[in-house]
Amino acid sequence: MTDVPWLLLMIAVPAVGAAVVAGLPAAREALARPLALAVSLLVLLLAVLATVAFDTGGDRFQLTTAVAWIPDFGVDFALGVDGIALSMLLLIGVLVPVVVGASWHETPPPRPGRGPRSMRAFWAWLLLLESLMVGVFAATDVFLFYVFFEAMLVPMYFLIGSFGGENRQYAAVKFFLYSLLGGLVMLASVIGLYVVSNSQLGEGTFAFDALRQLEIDPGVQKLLFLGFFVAFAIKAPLVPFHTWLPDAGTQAPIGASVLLVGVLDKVGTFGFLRYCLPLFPDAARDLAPWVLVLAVVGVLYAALVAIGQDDMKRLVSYTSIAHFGFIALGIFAFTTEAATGAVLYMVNHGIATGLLFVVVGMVIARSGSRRISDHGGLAARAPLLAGVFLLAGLASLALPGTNSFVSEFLVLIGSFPERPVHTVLATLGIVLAALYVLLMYQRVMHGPARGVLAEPDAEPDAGAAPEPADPPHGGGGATAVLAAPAPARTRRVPDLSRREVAVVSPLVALILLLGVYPQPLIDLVTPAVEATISDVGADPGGNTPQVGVTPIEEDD
Amino acid sequence: MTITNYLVLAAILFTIGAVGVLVRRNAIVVFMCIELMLNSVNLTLITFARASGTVEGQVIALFVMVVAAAEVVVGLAIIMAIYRTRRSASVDDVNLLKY
Amino acid sequence: MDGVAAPDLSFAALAPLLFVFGAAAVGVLVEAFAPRAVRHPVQVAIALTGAVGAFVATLLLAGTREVTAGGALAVDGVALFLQGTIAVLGALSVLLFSERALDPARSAFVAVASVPAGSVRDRELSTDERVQTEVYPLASFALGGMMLFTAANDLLVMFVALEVLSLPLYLMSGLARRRRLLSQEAAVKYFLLGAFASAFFLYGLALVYGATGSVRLSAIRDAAVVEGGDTLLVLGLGLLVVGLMFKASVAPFHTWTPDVYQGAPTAVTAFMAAATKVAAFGAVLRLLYVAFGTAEWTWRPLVYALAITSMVVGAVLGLTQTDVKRMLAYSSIAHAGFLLTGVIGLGADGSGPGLAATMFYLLAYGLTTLGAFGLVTLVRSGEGEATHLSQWAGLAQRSPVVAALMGLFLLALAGIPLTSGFTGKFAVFRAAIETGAWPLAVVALVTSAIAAFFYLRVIVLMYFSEPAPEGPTVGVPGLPTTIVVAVTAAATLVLGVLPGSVLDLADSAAVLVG
Amino acid sequence: MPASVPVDGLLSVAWLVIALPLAGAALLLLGGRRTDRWGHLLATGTVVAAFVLAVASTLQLSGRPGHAASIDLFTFIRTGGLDVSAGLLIDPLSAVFMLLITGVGALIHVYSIGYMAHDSGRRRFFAYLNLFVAAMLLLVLGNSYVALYVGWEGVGLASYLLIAFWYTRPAAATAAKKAFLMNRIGDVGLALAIFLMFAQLGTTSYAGVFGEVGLLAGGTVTAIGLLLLLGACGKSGQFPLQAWLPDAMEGPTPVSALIHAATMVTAGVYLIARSAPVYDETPTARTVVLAVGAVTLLIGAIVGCAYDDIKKVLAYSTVSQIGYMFLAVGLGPVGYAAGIAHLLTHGFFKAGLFLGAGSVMHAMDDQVDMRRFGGLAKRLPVTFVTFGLGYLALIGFPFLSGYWTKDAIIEAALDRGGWSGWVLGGVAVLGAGLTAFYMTRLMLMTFFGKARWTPGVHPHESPPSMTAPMVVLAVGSVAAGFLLVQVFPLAEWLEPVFGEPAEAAHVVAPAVVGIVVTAVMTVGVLAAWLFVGRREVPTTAPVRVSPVVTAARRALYADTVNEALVMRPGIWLTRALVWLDNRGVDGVVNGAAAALGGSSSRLGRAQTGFVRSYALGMLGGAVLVAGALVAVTTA
Repeated sequence: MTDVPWLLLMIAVPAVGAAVVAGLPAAREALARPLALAVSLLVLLLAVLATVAFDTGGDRFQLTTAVAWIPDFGVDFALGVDGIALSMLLLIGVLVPVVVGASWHETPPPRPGRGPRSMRAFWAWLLLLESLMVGVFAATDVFLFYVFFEAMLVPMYFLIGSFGGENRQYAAVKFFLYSLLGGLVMLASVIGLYVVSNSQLGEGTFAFDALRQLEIDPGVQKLLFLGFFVAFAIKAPLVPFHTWLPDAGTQAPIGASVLLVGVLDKVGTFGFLRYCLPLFPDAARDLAPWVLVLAVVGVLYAALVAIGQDDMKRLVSYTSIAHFGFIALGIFAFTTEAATGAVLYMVNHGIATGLLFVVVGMVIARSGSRRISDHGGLAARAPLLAGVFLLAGLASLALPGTNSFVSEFLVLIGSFPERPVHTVLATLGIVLAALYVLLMYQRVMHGPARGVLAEPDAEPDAGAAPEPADPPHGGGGATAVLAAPAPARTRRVPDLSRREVAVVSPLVALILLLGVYPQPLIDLVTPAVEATISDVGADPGGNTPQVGVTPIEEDD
Repeated sequence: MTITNYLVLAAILFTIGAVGVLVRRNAIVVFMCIELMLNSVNLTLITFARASGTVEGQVIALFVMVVAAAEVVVGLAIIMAIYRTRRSASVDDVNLLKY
Repeated sequence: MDGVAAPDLSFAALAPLLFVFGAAAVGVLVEAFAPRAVRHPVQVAIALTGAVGAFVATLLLAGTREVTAGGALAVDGVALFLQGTIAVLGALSVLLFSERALDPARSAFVAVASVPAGSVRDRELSTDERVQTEVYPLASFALGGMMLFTAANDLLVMFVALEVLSLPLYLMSGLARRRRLLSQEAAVKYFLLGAFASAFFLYGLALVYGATGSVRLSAIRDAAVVEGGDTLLVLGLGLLVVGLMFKASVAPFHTWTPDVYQGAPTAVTAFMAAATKVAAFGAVLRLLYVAFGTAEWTWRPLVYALAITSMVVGAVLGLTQTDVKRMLAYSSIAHAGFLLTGVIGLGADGSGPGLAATMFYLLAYGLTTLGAFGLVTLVRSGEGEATHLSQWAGLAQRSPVVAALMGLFLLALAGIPLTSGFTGKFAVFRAAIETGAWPLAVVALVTSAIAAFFYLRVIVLMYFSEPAPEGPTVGVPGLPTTIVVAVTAAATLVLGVLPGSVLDLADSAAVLVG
Repeated sequence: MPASVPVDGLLSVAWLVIALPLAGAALLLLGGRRTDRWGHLLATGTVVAAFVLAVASTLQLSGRPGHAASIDLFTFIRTGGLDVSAGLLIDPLSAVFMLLITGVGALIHVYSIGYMAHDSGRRRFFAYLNLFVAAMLLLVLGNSYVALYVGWEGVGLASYLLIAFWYTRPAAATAAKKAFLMNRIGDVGLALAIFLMFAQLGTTSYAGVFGEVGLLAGGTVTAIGLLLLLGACGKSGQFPLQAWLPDAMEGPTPVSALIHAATMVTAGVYLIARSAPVYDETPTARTVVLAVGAVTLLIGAIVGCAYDDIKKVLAYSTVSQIGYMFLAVGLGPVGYAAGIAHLLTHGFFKAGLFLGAGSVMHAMDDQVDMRRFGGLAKRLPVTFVTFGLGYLALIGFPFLSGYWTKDAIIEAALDRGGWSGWVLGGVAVLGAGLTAFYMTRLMLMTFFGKARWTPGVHPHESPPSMTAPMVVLAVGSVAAGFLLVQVFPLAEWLEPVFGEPAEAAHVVAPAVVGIVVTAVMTVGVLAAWLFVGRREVPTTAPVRVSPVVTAARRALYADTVNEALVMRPGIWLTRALVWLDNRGVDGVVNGAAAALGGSSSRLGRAQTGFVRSYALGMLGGAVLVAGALVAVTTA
């Protein structure tokens, strides 16, 4: 099993799939969708097999493949995963089929006076994006990582720009430029790292393992750290580098929003763990207080801003920014518990917020509006939809029993011994989280029928229909439209269709399963986390209280 | 007369040429100013050749003359073409391409 | 007295030059004597033979390191690599010139240049399928001048080469069949400013000659060791740099670039943007590192400042352009700045990775920009090209292939990984950082991000906008343009994905003699 | 240690107590409409089964040495220094709660079968109830603070779902959200307490924490104690987080009975009792508990006097009674047993009262305004009798439940001695008088006097499925106190948990206390008779009233304060931040872009198209270049 180049396959399969989909003749266009689903499921299978082949007690990097790529720059096409990266690959494996399912009826934005545009490009970009996402997590060569990091922007750019909402051009360009700017600053650091390796090792290299051994001057470390940090802080995003996300997350089609917030942004936090900490331990320690301030400000600030949003997708985007604050807190507290929590958070947030985006998309597909104020009383018409919406929301506010609780709890409890003040402030965020989730839920689902639902309806209780059909307004372009003109006929609001149930079920199951029994995932990531923590010079053994030995500081 | 005088004279001529390019509107005159700059360089070259006792400078001056002649051919052709079209040789009139 | 000793002349080493100059000379004869009917194919064949022959010659000469022609020419790795690059770009440009399928009058060049634009005769001729073929020998001459420029080991040869490459270009700029007023304006602006810049170069030459007593680069270097700080010498250096930077369109000597790029026939613009840049930087490298390599401290801050100015001016001014060609002109200015970053990364003794990096960048940029301009010739409206950006809206729906290729070229110009542009940028920035010029690299990276905006804007227009009701048509190119676009696109990808062998080549060629 | 004795028999499957209702909830929620017909029966069955299992487990427990069993189920979270296992701790304290929850829970399930018979969402209702029971059991049975926290938030969720059960009413939806949020504020305290324990002790299990808490510095323990108290206040509706509980009455009445009277709101008392070893180390925190209890019991009692909404009066009564319990557990070892005992008896009589109120509302078409009741004693005889017994138990009528347990608390408070003992005892006695007043007022307005019904209402007695649980609870209301204090003394049963309380030196003789309290109660009853019983009750509340009444009617301005101090600034802050984000943070970004664009067009103006100006630029550049070079070299 270990001889199979799993990672290479996981990159190649969707890439080939993308090429095939893009090359489909117009007459066979209908094949694109099932093909995309099949490919994404195959990748999921590969991810599972790779996990089986992975030995949690083994080397830090496993399933490695390395081929010299650009010898002049010392670049290898080197792949390998640790537990952290593997968990992200699993997340990708799970989310992409879900996204395919959720985007099944996606339609491109309407073109006045013309027929519908082909969706082939959508599926091809989606698969290409999957391939590049796998690559970015599987790369163990910094140059290769950078290449994937930047290349990943292109498919997402086209997904937002071609298939997004009314303001998609602005959002796509903003997303691209923001990320590119960060990426270019990181490029400076990448090159700097290479130069340092060149002077210390005699030949320049980008291999992660070799770079980790470097003894970099603290001043230089700080500069290099900042280069990486800015890129990742934009990607993650941390306040104040975040303003692209609400626009991109809002304008992107639902499937792309899920991947954007669920996976793409995790590259930022993943980068903190994989690159910022092990490569620049001194700088990481020196600058951690500043990062933690950003993290805590992000938790509170983004949550408060989320409360003030009327656009559901925008609101969810802001909640993600708050969650990324928690993740950053967990990473830069430099304890095994907190960092494990941060990694779990990355996975769990992908699942929970992914579900939230998917469900919000389903709501929008029914109402044709992203505005919360256009909704009300939906629970009475679509109880199942409401239930899943609530569950996703509860996972977002980290209710115990959902997966997010485990990660948020670990982040906070792990950070507290090291950073009590930051942790106390961040803990206040859980009240705000409850507020933004419940406010949105109440306004959309509770109360009397309002907005589009209040329009005359032939069947008062659409939920009573025995087998509701797919929502009539498709997904889609519609999921990104702020307020579509109301159709002439009366509006039925069906409950979840079978397809939609199939889309949300895996995520619902994972939310509960990982909420109740997270230990296997913890076991998977803990060795890698411990290695990272010891790289940064902290004790990976975790919190060791010294009861009765030293005077104990008071709680602040 | 010292060498410096020649050099200063050449520099003055060069400057006059350069300023001429800036202030004159007629393309032909502008071009003549450029020729003046080239010839001031020739003077400089010959002065230096004389000072250092080498012939290279003089040879270069000959080359410059040849090149300048070629430039005249090309330049006048272009200016003629545009003059015929516009009935004007003012460089300020060729102002379609900007910003 | 033995009379004048015949200079040593290695014909083998001069083979590339002989090929193109030969082609140019034959072309002139053909122009004079061949019947009009056969002229076009014959001229194209001759010009192509010259360029391709030169390219093959550079390949065969690989590894040569000699100074020949009485010390006036240096045939070394850099010269051969850049000559090869110029030859390739020249051959591709000739193919672009020879395209007959796009314009309804079967050529992008004016039938009779001397007929006043807008006259009755001109209107008659504009639909005439008569083709003027003088552009081919002119191109060959320019090509020869460019190749000579990169090998010039002597300021005089450099000056002559400068003129040989410039004069034909002045003429070629004015040869457009459509929008002749713009074309003629471009020609006159290019000519006047080019001549003005030549005068500066020449004055610099004279001052250096006065300071060192020689115009041979090696002799200047020897003198500069002794009197590096001599005012006459540095003044001369400054004026020489001004002349060269003009050709390389480095700000603040860039002002002609947008106007000329926009006005000239697009194929000529492609040729200028790609090949002239290579030649100019060849000369810059040679001047700075062979002649003034030991007085490097004098010009390094200057080049530093010029690099930053050029990057910022190119990137910022490019933001608000509304014409594709003009936008690419500002892109060219910004790229000149990036290239100077590589020049900075050369290190005191001309070692360092900067030389190879700059050479690679020139190759990558030349091919990409050539391809981009090649695509511009395809998008047409009425009888001419549609270069206004608003006309490009929704292009992806009219022609997915053209839009995709343009997207590729633009991403390459923006420096997105897996394109040649990224490899090149990486190489030059690495060189800069390695020699300690990291602030310059950071500025370069930030301006890259700014510049990316205007490339993205074109992609946004092509892909995300609805086409205008009476938008442009996308012409079906003939074989020549197809070849050009295919080759440049393939090169853009290959140099991005698997650049190893070409980087190796550049590395091994990164030797300056003289 | 109890853990050393292997767990066998029914105890080894004690997790089923939690799992059964949980499975019921899952089945009902996932099963959808297919379970509509029998779902409520299944739900009731799971809770009854859980009750049976709980009784059996408790019996088996009493036979074990140490009366405790610790059961590890699986590893929940283990990484670094943190090791949280999912496990149960069944000891006398948790067993008592287990019985209360499953017992009262089962009764209320039965009651709900009738109460919700005609509601289209009945299946959902029972699913939520089951979910609540499971979460509440986890709360009391968990063997670590983390497990408690999981249950803690779980009951919060169930409470949210049930308050918002009739979610089409905006008031219900808002009340649910308010409840959840105020609970979450408390949860922050609980969470921070857990973090602090982990940071200082490296563990979160009860065994670990209690074993080493004595080694901690005093300040730390006090911090832990206060943070736990914050959590307890949120969950139990204690000052200053009491405002959500009355609003929670928007939920169906069985919910009010089970969650907001008998069980969930007493979780705070459980938390403080459970954390006795922590509070043993920190008199400061314990004093704060006392203060909170005393203040709250007065607030609840005062506000209860002014409301006309029958359920809200009962809700404030609950707030007040839980204040008593806090007071008790704040007293330390002398009060624990009394507090828990009061909790149990309160569970009976308050649940009974709520069910009775529900029965009244059922009869009166969901009318809750007591000014629209009156004269119902004859129409609803069973309800009247059971409600009456609950009423008597609550006001501490001699020898009924409340008498025994409330007296014990007042005694313990007085026994504290010193001025604080007198103050606390005084407050408790005053509270007893107020309780008698507002409850008598309620009785009089509801069951006596003239009928003031809304036209068209025809009161009728509720079906047996509803009256039966009321009867059972009434019996409990009458007897539980006597049984728990005199027959099977709870204090002894709880000794393994709290230790043997030192025999207190009585400041005031118990008999005297009994007499005084009874006297005060009588005064309260008479006062109510004077104010309400003698006169015609107007169907609309009088407008011209004294400031005291106005204050009480507005719940002593709790909502006003919350609004002024939290909500309005919060809304303002949110709006300001949204503005800041759009205009400020994003504005900087867009502004930078605009500035670049602007400078681009401005610089572009320099590209005039005039050859001569280009030449000037070049010349200028050349001069600069040459000048700079000369300057560099000559410098």
